[in-house]
Amino acid sequence: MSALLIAVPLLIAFLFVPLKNKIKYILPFVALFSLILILKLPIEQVNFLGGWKAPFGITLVLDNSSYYSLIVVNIIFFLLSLIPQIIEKDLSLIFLILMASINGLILTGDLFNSFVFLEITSVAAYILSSSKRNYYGAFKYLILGSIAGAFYLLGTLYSYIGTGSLNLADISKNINSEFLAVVPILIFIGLAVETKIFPLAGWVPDVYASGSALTPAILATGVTFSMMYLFGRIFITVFHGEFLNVVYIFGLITVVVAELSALKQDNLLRALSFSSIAQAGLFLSVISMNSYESLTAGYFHLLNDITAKFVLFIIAASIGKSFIKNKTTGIAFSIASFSLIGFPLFAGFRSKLLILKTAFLNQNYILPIILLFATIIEIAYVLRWNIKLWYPDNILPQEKEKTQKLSWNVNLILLIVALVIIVIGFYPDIYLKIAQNIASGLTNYRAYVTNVLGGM
Amino acid sequence: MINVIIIFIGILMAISAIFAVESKKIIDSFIALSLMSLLSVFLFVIMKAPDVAITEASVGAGLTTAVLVLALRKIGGDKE
Amino acid sequence: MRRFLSALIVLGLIMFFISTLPLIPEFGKASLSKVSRAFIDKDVNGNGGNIQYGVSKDLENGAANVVTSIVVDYRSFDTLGEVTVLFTSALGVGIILSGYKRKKFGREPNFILRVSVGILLPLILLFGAYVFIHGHLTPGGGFPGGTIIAAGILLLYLSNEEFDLSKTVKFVEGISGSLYVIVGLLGLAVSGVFLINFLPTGVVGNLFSSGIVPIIYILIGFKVGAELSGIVAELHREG
Amino acid sequence: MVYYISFILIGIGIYGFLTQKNLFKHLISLTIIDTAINIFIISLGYISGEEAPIYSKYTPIANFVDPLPQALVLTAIVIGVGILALGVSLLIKVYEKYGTLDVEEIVAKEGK
Repeated sequence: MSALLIAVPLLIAFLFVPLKNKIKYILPFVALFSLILILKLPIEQVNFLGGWKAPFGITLVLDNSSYYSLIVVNIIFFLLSLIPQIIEKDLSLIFLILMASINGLILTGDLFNSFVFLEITSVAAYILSSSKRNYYGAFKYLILGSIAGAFYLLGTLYSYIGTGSLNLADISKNINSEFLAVVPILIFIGLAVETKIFPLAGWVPDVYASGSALTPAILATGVTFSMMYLFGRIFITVFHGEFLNVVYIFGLITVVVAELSALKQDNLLRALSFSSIAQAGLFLSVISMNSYESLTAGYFHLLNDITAKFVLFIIAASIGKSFIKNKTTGIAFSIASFSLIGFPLFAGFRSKLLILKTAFLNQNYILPIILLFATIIEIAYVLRWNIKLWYPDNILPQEKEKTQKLSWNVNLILLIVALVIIVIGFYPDIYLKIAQNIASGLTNYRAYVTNVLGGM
Repeated sequence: MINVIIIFIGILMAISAIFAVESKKIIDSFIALSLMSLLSVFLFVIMKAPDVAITEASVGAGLTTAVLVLALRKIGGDKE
Repeated sequence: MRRFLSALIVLGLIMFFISTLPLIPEFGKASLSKVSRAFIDKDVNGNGGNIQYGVSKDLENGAANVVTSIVVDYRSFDTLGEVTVLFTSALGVGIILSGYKRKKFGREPNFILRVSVGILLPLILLFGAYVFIHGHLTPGGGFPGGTIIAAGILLLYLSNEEFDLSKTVKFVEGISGSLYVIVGLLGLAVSGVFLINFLPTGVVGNLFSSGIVPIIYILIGFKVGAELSGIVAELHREG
Repeated sequence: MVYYISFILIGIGIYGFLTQKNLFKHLISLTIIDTAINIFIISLGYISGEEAPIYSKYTPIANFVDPLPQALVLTAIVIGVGILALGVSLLIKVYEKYGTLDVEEIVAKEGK
């Protein structure tokens, strides 16, 4: 049944090609349908597509981690589909395809199939990032993303040669240490562009800061989350935590470089893009400690980050130079930004605390230092932007005329999400439960293998 | 025998790839790219992959070149 | 300086790949994996093996071309994704180029081109159709067949300034794509599995064999042909 | 043998991507890398002396090369052409916006 999560958005996208102007009003229903379908699906279910059993055909695996990831991603899509203002007229079809491909990326239990879904996701992302005439940024993203895709394909083939199979569970069971020295490097390069690791993250500010609200609102939340899920699935479940030491170092370098660059920016969207890169680096270095606790902390932090970024990017892209006409939006922005820096009582505080706790438990003292350093820089630029937007100094009257009032549904959704941030700050149990489930699904690779291959 | 042919094709492919990357005129590099694609078709046939050979011949050597040339014409031809 | 540095990076990369050579089998000495063995013998469900051309029948998959049986049956879901990539990029080409200023080409298509297109076009289309209808028996299939058709359409565009197919293309692409998904959903309705081959597979080597494989390959052929023609039309439009 | 050919071609592609300044050349480098990887994948499944994986009158017995890499390459080629078409259309728009395809000139104009 889980195939419906991919088939239905695709079918609707194909059917509505000739009349794509009408499709905008169908988006919320499709997203709602997916959400209800997920809630009805039983966990621990493996779907053999075409009826071919596990190492031979393609499988869709629904376990604890993919189930909760699907819920997170589909809630994001549902919320976005309720804001039709930011979806430019031709992009609704791309929105549907992105939905199908991200569901596929999370569900798939096959390495080559994940490459195919990675490519669909990237192609849709290239098209999204070309909006607002941002062609050069999109082109740069396309070249980088495709070269990375080529490396991912090479990694896939090496693991096929090494294990004789493309099934993730089969690879996890059979891969030997010789191949574990090569395949993770190739897959890491392949995923580095989408997971925003430092030398290959140069496209992020150009794409996120194009001025379109939809592009960063999808790419920094839903797409990032699914990529991070895939990263965890491949590196923790399939490669058993091999190669993560290198990821750890790259993650920390990414945090430092990105935070320093964010401080220098004089464009809010660019600053947020660099902050997004930094959080991705932080997440990767946290999950590199490869334990149940660190994965929980990492995914909890990722959830907080994407919640805050959802609010911040939409507001930053659709508001002018100040909050003069949009007081409620301003409040949502401030809440989200305080959560980003980990101000006490907000959601981000909880996750940063948890990260510190896990790092000390693992007797890792470099990560806390970097985290504190990053937090100080974050406080500097977040406060600066808050002051700048609440008390703009030299704003011209005609510019004040130009800033439009956001419509009620945007404000309502942003306020609800901001409220969620505050609620999580007091009762982190909801996000914590999601993160724990994802972490337990990813670390327990024996259960994954027997679940897919049967008790072989 | 088959090794000699493969080496010969390989050298030709490398030369045309270098030419495609380094040539001054864009249209020349399209032609070199198309040549490289065609040579790869021979390799596919030698390696007993007729399906891939047919697909590469029609997609890689044919359509790719057509798309690139149409694009070049659209931006007003070779400037250099 | 830049060239030297790049050359160094490239050299390092090539060294990395060469260092992986001990891992992979020597050229020409690969061995079949258990997965490939099962695909060749059509033995995934344990009732295949020892296939004879033109004799064996009612196998789990009846396509004589093993690559086709993998692409359209064993790993059909990949192909659905692949068609979606092409669909998305055709859509993206349309979206990106939509605001382009139209300017006329200026030059009349010449006489020889027009006449020879008139003769060649039916042959090209016929050949494309042949390639994708026989995809499960001979090399070829939906992708090259569709590309050949798109090449024919490209000739048509080059020979005739006024020619416009974009509406039809959208229609064909939408319908064939939906039919592909619907065939998959039919499998879900019939036996509870997405994209299952629910038709009888027949004798290996016959034109009417291997269940839904030729149907899907024909749909793919139409879809790929429509998408690539759409891309070509979009790129050609204002010259 | 074929392995070295494809490694060298991947190298040439990356080299072109790093050194060339024209955006068309970046797309060409990308295509070269794709082709090289396809050759590499096919060569991984090649068994000398065996036949193409198609049952026919001439090859009735299953002495075939590995068909799975071929199926994967079929997918990869088509994905490659889709991305190429998208890249080409972005490139046309880049030219329309900046009047040039040279990376350095574009970056200079972006900065203004």
